[in-house]
Amino acid sequence: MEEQTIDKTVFETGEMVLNMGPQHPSTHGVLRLKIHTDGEIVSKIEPVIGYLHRCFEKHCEKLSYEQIVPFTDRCDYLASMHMDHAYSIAVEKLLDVELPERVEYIRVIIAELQRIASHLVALGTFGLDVGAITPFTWAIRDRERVLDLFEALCGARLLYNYIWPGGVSHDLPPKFVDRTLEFLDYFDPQIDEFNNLLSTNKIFIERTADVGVLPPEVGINFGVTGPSLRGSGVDFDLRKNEPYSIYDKFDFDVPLGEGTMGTIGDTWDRYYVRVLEMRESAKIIRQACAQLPDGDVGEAIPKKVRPAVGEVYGRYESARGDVGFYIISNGKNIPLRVKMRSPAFCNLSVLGEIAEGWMISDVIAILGSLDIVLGEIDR
Amino acid sequence: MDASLLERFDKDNIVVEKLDTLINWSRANSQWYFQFGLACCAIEMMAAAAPRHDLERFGAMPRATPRQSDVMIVAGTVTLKMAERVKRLYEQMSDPKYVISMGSCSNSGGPYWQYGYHVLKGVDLVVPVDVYVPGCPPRPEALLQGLLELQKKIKTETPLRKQA
Amino acid sequence: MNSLVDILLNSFSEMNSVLVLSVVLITSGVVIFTIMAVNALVAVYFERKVSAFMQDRLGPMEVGLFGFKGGKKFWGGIGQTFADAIKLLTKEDILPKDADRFLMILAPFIIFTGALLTFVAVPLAQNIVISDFNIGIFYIVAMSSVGVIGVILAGWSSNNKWSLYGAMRAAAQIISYEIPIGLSLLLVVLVAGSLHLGDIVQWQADNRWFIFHSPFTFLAFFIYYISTIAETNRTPFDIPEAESELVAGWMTEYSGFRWSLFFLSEYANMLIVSIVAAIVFLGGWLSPLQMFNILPESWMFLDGPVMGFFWIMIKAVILIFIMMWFRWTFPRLRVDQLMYLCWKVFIPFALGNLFFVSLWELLV
Amino acid sequence: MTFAEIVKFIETKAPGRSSIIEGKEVVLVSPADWSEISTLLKNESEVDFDYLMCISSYDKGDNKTFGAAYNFYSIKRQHYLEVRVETEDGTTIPSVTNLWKTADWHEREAYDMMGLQFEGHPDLKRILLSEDWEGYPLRKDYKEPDYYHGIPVPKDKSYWE
Repeated sequence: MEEQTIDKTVFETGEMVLNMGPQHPSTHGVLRLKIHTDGEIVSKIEPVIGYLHRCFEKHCEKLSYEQIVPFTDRCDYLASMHMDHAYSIAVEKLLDVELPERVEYIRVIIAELQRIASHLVALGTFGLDVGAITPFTWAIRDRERVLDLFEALCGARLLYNYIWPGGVSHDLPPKFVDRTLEFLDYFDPQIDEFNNLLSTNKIFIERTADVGVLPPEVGINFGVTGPSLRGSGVDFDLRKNEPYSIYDKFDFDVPLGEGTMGTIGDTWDRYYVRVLEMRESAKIIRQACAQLPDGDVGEAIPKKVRPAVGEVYGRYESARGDVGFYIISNGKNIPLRVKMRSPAFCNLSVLGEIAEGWMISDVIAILGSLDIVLGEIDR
Repeated sequence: MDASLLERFDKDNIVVEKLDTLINWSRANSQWYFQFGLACCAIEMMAAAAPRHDLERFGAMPRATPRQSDVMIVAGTVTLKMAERVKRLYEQMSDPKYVISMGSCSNSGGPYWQYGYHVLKGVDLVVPVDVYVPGCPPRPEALLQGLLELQKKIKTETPLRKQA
Repeated sequence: MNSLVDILLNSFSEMNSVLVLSVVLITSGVVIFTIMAVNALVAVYFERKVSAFMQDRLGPMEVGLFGFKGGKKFWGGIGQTFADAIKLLTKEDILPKDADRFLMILAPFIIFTGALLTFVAVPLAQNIVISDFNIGIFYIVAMSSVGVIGVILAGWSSNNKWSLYGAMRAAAQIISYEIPIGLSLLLVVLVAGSLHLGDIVQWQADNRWFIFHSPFTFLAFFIYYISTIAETNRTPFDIPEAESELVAGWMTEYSGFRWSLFFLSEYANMLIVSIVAAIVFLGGWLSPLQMFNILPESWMFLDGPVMGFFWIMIKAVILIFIMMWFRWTFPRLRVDQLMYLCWKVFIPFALGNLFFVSLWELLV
Repeated sequence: MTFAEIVKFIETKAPGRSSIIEGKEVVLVSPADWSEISTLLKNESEVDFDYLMCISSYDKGDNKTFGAAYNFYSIKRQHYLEVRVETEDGTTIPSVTNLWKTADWHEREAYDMMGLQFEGHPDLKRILLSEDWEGYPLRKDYKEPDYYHGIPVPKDKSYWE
């Protein structure tokens, strides 16, 4: 008889590496997560990004200042107006131009409408991540109304190329203000309906409250900004802290996470801050519409953008957080270097820190609450 | 019996022809699409599936796994890092499979055509494309028309007979 | 003489026993398969329309039935599920290279057989049943658990990590939720004193519907109903397939015909649990008219045995509609919350129920 | 604190280690002194730069000088500072990952795009491009490859014209 040897490795247990993405229904694009799991429990997450690296910064070195605007659009495709606005603010700082007041008001109205549209997608897809399909379709339905306004404004639904360095491409169409107010009247009750459907749903709260708590210090250290950081109770909103454009003229609050359903900074807080921010945006739009002055919007647009030698770091509070454009000019009409500080890039880097120890389902919920856009992360 | 009909019966086989029509009808009207959102166009694809445009009217519904889907809507920029995955996902789909290339980026590289060192200049370099939908991004209506064009194309196929 | 099998056996009784057996088997099989196929065709269309209306959409609209375009608004797209079915049948069936081929082929048939065999004992009305068991409930509970073996096999043999997760989740979930289902049904059996579905309905005709019988049976109905939603993998308990987490769970690698078998079984299971709920708790083929007694005498033909099929289907369809309503409204539970709900809520309550209903029967 | 006050503060704490780029509100630090200065910026409660906004790598275009620009902000004290660390190609910059975790990905990106080496980074590898990508695309002398894994990168333009 041969001696039987038992292969001991058969009985060994180990971690399983799960490869989520780059094609997965809830990675919000082409993100890949390498998840080390022990059963359902996640022990380590490695985000692998770059599947949508579209060479934005290389294009900036090859194209003139005006030609870069369409590419900033395509970075954060859910909040294109914010990207245009952020870039324009940075270039204007470099050029040192004064804008007509009407332009600033138009920009604020548009930017806040865009914030509503972007948050609607964020909330809807978050619902999708935790398994609720109807909130998503409702959110998209309401978003279509904002897109209608934008379409009347500039003819495009998603990527607008409307806000330019030195102004906007053209004035508001007739009745735009009326239609905007009409939309806001329609939209306010929709938020309540959305809350009834999803935010206060018992199962939803069970899934999100106390899950993936982001402590404020960790958030700041990882460079998390925007609603994700405000969900942890940090009062940091560039619109209030360092008012750019004309945000100091409006009266609005900065919603913070309060731990209503669990701990401060949990997934539910991050989610709910966005809901509240939509209300604040509506408030700002109402004020801006009431104060909108007359004037010529084409006044300040420079014929040729050719800034002096120098550099600038322009900051902007987009729907996802603190967007920065670091532009180095060497005096030509093509910038030497444009670096974009992408908020979602930093927000995503915290995922490995806060999602460890939770289950696979929670990882998806936490990822959804960080509201990432891959176009902006990979640029 | 009419001689020409008899001839046709021998050559084409009328029964098979009718079955072909049935199969084509079912395939054309049940295009389950693969949720393959890559970039900006994915948002318009979602909008096309959502209330206002509602792709499901034409029998198209989203599936998360390539095995159960019939048409891959490549919505967005395909990068070189992603290209091999696109090809692999296409190979994982079960026959008959179709590809709709949605938007300029996947048609030809779009705005990234000239300086995009990391952008694939057209998804047709890695997978065969049936319908190209132009636009950057295409409106949801354009995607709907792309789907209808694909249906027209499917209805001309002859799945049971040998291709001429 | 009140079931299909009995009728067949009696009519062919002169023939060779092997022949009789095969005739009986084939006829019953074909009948059940037809029921399942029709059910799936209708239910899928129903589901797509229901989901569409809940989401402010229209749902399938453009697909007529072979040239018949359907009405303007609601009945558009009536041919949609036919198109889906034919397409799925003519689609390529993929067996991945590294999959366990034998098990992967076997799994859908196990699941399908589970649903098929369960249907044998499910009555569609009084005397409309394939085979009338005197232990009907027991048989249904036993047979509906066969499917889970197929689920585990499907997940394991696919050689896909998502499928494996789906299978592990499904195994934990379906087996756990069988306990509250069994306990709630046991309570009815305890009161009615029979495992025979006909007897249970007869008891309800003599007394009252079980859902209104006592507070405990009322509670038992909800425990049973929610547990069956978990048993059939529907939202909010659809964690084994969880599209946003596990791609498609244990069905990730399946395509074409084998996947349509899963689909068929899923909708068949929905129908089975709804019919059982209707029979056991909601008076089966009894009409609600008799109970409320508000209509004049001339309307009482609605109460007759001919209408039994209608009433049982109405009840089942309402229950299925509520399942769909849940699916398109609720988010999904997490694995541990699902198990918590079962082991720490439903099972203790079901056990307590069983105890209290015994007291109730003694005292009241 | 204004820029001048911050510079003065750094000068008192670490004399002679930093300089100001002329005409700009930017502090220039040499790679050798950077770890000391960065610790100072993070830990001294008077400046308290808790939030590292961005690390931008740049190529001056002379094929030699590369640099990284650090933009700091203090959420507590609400002031702003830009620091630049410039290096000749080949020398390394000390990593600040241990002070600001967000620097991890930013430094990886600077390495990926510009080829800057960060000393003490826990896992310095490419982040956006594939591991086997050749060259650093944002350098001014970068030439895009003809083929990547058999896929043509610049499409043949002949039939377009």
